[in-house]
Amino acid sequence: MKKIINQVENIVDEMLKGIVKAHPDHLKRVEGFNVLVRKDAPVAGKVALISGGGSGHEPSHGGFVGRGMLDGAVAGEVFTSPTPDQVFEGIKVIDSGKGVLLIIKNYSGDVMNFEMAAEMAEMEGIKVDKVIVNDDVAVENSTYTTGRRGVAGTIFVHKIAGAAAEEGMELSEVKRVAEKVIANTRTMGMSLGPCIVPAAGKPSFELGEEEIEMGLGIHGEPGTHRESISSADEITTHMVEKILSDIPFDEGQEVAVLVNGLGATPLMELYIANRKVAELLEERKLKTVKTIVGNFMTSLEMPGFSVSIIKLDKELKELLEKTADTPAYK
Amino acid sequence: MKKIINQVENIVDEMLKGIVKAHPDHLKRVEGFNVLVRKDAPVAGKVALISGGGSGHEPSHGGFVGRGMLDGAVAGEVFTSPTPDQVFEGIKVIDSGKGVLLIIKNYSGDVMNFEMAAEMAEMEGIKVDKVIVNDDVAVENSTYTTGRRGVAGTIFVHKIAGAAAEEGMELSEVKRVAEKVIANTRTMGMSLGPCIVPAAGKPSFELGEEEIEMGLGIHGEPGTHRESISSADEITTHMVEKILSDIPFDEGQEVAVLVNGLGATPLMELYIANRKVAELLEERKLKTVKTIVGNFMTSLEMPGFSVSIIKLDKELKELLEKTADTPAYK
Amino acid sequence: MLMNKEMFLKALELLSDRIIDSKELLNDLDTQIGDSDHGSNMTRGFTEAKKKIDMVKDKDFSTILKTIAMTLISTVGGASGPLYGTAFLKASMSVKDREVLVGEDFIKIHENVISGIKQRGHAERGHKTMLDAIIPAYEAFKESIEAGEDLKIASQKATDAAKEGMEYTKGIKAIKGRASFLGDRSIGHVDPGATSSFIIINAINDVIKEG
Amino acid sequence: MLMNKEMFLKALELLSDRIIDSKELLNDLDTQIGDSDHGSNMTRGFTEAKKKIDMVKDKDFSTILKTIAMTLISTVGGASGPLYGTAFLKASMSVKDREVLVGEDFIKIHENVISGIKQRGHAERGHKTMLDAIIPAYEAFKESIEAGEDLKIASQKATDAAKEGMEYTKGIKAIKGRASFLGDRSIGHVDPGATSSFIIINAINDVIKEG
Ligand SMILES: Nc1ncnc2c1ncn2[C@@H]1O[C@H](COP(=O)(O)OP(=O)(O)O)[C@@H](O)[C@H]1O
Ligand SMILES: Nc1ncnc2c1ncn2[C@@H]1O[C@H](COP(=O)(O)OP(=O)(O)O)[C@@H](O)[C@H]1O
Ligand SMILES: [Mg+2]
Ligand SMILES: [Mg+2]
Ligand SMILES: [Mg+2]
Ligand SMILES: [Mg+2]
Repeated sequence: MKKIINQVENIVDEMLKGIVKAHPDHLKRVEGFNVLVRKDAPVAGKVALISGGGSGHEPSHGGFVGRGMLDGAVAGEVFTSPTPDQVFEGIKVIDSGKGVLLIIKNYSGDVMNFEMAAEMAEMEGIKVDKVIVNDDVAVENSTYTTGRRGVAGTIFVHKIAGAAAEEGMELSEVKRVAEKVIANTRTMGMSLGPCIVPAAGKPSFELGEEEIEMGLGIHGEPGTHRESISSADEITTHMVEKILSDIPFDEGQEVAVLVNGLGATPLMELYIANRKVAELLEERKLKTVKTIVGNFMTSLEMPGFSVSIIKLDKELKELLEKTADTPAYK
Repeated sequence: MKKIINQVENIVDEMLKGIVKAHPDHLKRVEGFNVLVRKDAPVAGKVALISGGGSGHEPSHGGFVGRGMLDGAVAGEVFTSPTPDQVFEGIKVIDSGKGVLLIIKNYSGDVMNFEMAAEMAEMEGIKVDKVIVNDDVAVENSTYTTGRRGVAGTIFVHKIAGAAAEEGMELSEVKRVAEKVIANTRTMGMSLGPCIVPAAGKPSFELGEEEIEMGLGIHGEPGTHRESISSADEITTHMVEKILSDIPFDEGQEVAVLVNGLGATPLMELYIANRKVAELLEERKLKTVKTIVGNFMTSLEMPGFSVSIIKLDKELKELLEKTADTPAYK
Repeated sequence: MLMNKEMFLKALELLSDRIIDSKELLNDLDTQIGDSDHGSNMTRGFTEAKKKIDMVKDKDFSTILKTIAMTLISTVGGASGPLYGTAFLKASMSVKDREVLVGEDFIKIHENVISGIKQRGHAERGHKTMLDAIIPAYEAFKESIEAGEDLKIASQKATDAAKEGMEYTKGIKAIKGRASFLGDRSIGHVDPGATSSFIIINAINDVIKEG
Repeated sequence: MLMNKEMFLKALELLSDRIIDSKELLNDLDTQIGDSDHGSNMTRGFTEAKKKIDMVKDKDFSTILKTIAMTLISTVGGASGPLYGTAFLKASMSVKDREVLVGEDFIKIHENVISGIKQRGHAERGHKTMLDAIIPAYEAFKESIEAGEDLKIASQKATDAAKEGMEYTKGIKAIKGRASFLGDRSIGHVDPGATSSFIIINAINDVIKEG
C-alpha cells in the first residue's frame, strides 16, 4: 500500500486540517470535532443542512460546505459512518433556530448514527428532520431488504436542497424539495479495480486483467457482478440504460447529468464517457440542461465512474441553476 | 491496460466532444480541429491567450478556457505536442486584432510546434508573442541543456496572465506579467507509480512496492531519482525545501500554493500534503494568500502530486484574486 | 456458580483483548462482503473502552457497562457502533443494583440486548448479522438454565450455539447491512458482525469456565 | 550507380513501412527515457505520408518530398514532427529539378537536412538525438563519395556509421529533448530518434543495394 499519508490514525484529522488551510474563506472546523461548517455558521434565518459519512469520498462532504449547499459536514473514519456525538455537535453549531435537515445516505451505519444524533438534538429542543438518499439502481429494490444505497446522486440533493434553504424555505419545504430530488435521481456505477482502505492495508477486492465490477457503491465493496471489460461506449450504454429503465422518462423531459469519477479515473476518460451519455440522452429525446463531470463522490483511489441522472421539473431546475459557492462546486 | 476508452485513435476527438457537451456555456470546438476556444471568441478589444500541449493532462488545457483565463487550448495526441497547423488555427480563431500570447511549456516538441505556428501567424499579419514556462525545480538549471520543464505552475500563468488580458492590458504588458509569473513560480513533483499511455499500452515505468519517483514531470517519464516511500510529511517537506532553496524568499513574502494531483491521488491525500505545506510555509513566516488543491495538471492516471509555490507582488496578487469563469477554475 | 465482580472485570478485559487481536480477521471478513473496516472499528472502540473501564472499575456493574456503551457509541461508528453501543446500554440497564450475576441475569441481559439491537437495526435472525450469533446463543443458554444446568454448562452451550450461528451466516444471503447490496454474492462468506459477537461470547465463556 | 524515380519511390515506401513496423520498438525505447510515443508519432505520420505519396507519385522528386514534409508536420506532433518535417522539407529543397539522384545530391541532402534540424532544435552532435545517427552517416557518406567510391558503397558506409552512431547514444547523457530531464538516468538507453533515423537510412540503403 503506497499512500501519501502519515500515521493511519491521523488521516481524518490531518485531512480536515488541510481542507481548512485550503479553504479558509468557505469553512471552519468545529474545534475538537471532525466537523466542518460554513465560515458564517449559524446563518441567521436559514434552515441548515448537514450531511456526512465515512471519509474517503472527498470532496464529499466537506467540499460542499458553503453558500447554497451544506452548512455542515461530518467526517467519520475512512468508510465508517461518523458517531452520533459528532453529528450532534455539527447540528448544534449550524442551527440558527430554523431547524436542521439531515441528508443521510442509505447505509445502516449512517442511518443509525444520524438517527441517534437527531434523537439527541430533539432532546435539546432543536428542530431536526431527515431525508435518506437511495439513488443506486444497481441494487434491486425491495421492501424486505435494506433498500438501495445512496451514492453520487447525493450531490444533487446537496445542491438543490441547499439552494432551497438559501432561498429561505422552511424546514418542511426544504425536506419536500430534497425528497423530490431523491425520488427523481438515479445512479449506476462501475469500477476497473479496487481501492485500499488505509487501516486494512489490502485491496478491497481483486480483479483480473480484463475484468470490471459493475453496479458497485462507494465503499470499495464488490459490485453486483463482474464482466469482461468492453468499450467506453458499451459500458456507458449499459449504465445509462439501467438508469432509464428504472424510472420512466418522457420525450422532452429535462434532465441533469453527473458523470462522477471514483478517484483514479482520468478526467479524459470521464469526458469520453460523457460524450456517449449525451448521445444516448439525445437519442431518447431527453433535454440535458446541466452536465457535471469530475470527481465529486469518490471511493479513495478507485478507478471507475458512475453516471447519475435526475429528472427536473421547473422548481428543481431553477434551484439547480442557482449559484453556489463551495470549495468543490461553484 | 484497463481504460474507459473506445478506439485508441479516437481518444482525443471523443474527449473533446465530451468536454463541449459538458461545458457548452464556456467553450466551443473549432470545427475540424482539436482546438477549444471561448464560446464568445474572438473577444473584441482583448489580447487573446492560447496554450496547449499533448492530451492526458486534463483539465489542462481545455478546462481553463473561459473568461479570465485562456481564449484557446490546443490538444495534441496523448503526451504529444499538437502540430503547428492546429495551433495556427487556434490563433486565427481567437485573435481579435489585439494580438495573441502563446503560453508554451518548455518541451522541445511544444516549443518547436508552437514556434512554427507563430511563424505561420506572423506571415498572415497576426501579432503574436510567446512565453515559455519552466517551473520545475527537479531539473537542475543549465544554459547548456534544454533547461527546465514546464509543469503545474503553468496554471498560475494561465490565471494571472488571463486576468491581465481580461483587464485590457496590451500584448506586451500581458507578456510582461506572464514572464513575471514564470520568474516567480517553482514546482516539484513526485509519483507513487506509472501511468499508461493508451497507444503504448504499457506502464511508463516500474516501481517496487516501497519505491517512489521523485522529481518527475507530467508525461509519465521517470523522475530524477528513486527512493523508498516515507511519510506524507517527509515527502512534502523534501519537496517544499527543494522549492524554497531554489528561489530566495523573505520573511513576510506573500505566496500562493498549488497542491496538484497527477490523476489518481485521492483528494484526501492532497489535503494531508497541503496541511504540511501550510505548516512549513508558516514556519518560514511566508504568508499564503491563496491555496489551490486538486487535479489541475495531470498525467493520465498517475498516482502522485506536485507542489507549486509562486511569490506574489501586489500586481500578481491582485490579478490572481480576480474572478475567472472556466470549467476547471472559478 | 455465579459471576462476581472480579470475573466480570476479567471478562470485559478478555473480550476487549480478543476483539483487538482479531482486528485483521474482522477486517478481512468485512473486505469480502463489506468495506474492510469492521476490525478497525471494533478495535478502535474496545481500545478506548479498556481505558475507560480502568477509570470506573470500582463502580457497579451497570455503570461499568454504561461506560462501555457510551465509549463504543462515540468511537466505533459504522453500523456496529450504534448496535454494540445499544447492546451494552441494554446490558447495563439489565443489571441495575446487581452485585453478582447468575443464570437469570444473563437471560435478561440476552433478551434486552437482542431487543435493543432489533429496534436499532430492524434486522431479524437469518438476515446475516450479529443477531445470527447472539439469538442462538440466547436460546441455548436459556434452555440450559431452565433445565437446571449450571452457568458453566449453559455458557458453554451458548458459545457452541453462537459458533454454529456464526458459521451458518456463511451459507445465507445478507438482508440487512452493507452486505445486502451484494445480493447473492454475499453467500459463501461468514458475517463479520456475527464473528465479533461470537468472539465476545466466547471470551465471556472462557472466564466463566475458569471461574 | 544512381537513384532513379522508381528506386526513389521504392525507398520512400520501404522507409515508411519500416517505421510503421517499428512502432512498438520505438515506443519502448521512448518509454525508457521519454514519454512512450515516438513509435506512435512516427507511425501516425508515415501512415498518412504513404497515402499522400500515392497521390503525388507522378510528380517530381521535390514535390513528393515536400508532400511528405507537410504531412509529417501536420500529423506527427511532438519533437519529432517538426524535426523530421523540416528534414524532408530541406531534402525537398535540395533536389529541385533533379530527375535522378547521384552521390553529390545525397551529400547536399544530408547537409541541408542536418542544418535544418540543427536550426529547428538547437541540438548538436553528442546531445543524444537523431543527429547522432544522421551526422556520422553524412560524414561517412561524403568521405566515401569524395574518395570516388560508388553510391552503393557510400550508402552502405553511411548506414554502418548511422548504426554505430545510434548505438553510441546508449552510452551518453541526453542534453536536448525530453530525455535531458532525466540527467544521468538517460545513460544506458539508446535514443529513440536516433533509432528512427537509422531505420530510415537503412531502408534507403536496402533499396540502393538492390538497385
Ligand atoms: N441492521 C443491522 N442489524 C444488525 N446487525 C447489523 C445491521 N447492519 C449491520 N450489522 C452488522 O454490522 C456488521 C458490520 O459492521 P461494520 O463493518 O463495523 O459497519 P459498516 O457496515 O457500517 O462498515 C455486519 O457484519 C453485521 O453483522
Ligand atoms: N532539439 C532536438 N534536436 C534534435 N532531435 C531532437 C530534439 N529534441 C528531441 N529530439 C529527438 O526526438 C526524439 C523524440 O521524439 P518524440 O518522442 O516523437 O517526441 P517527444 O519527445 O516530444 O515525445 C528524441 O529521441 C530525439 O532523437
Ligand atoms: Mg464502514
Ligand atoms: Mg511526446
Ligand atoms: Mg464495515
Ligand atoms: Mg516521445
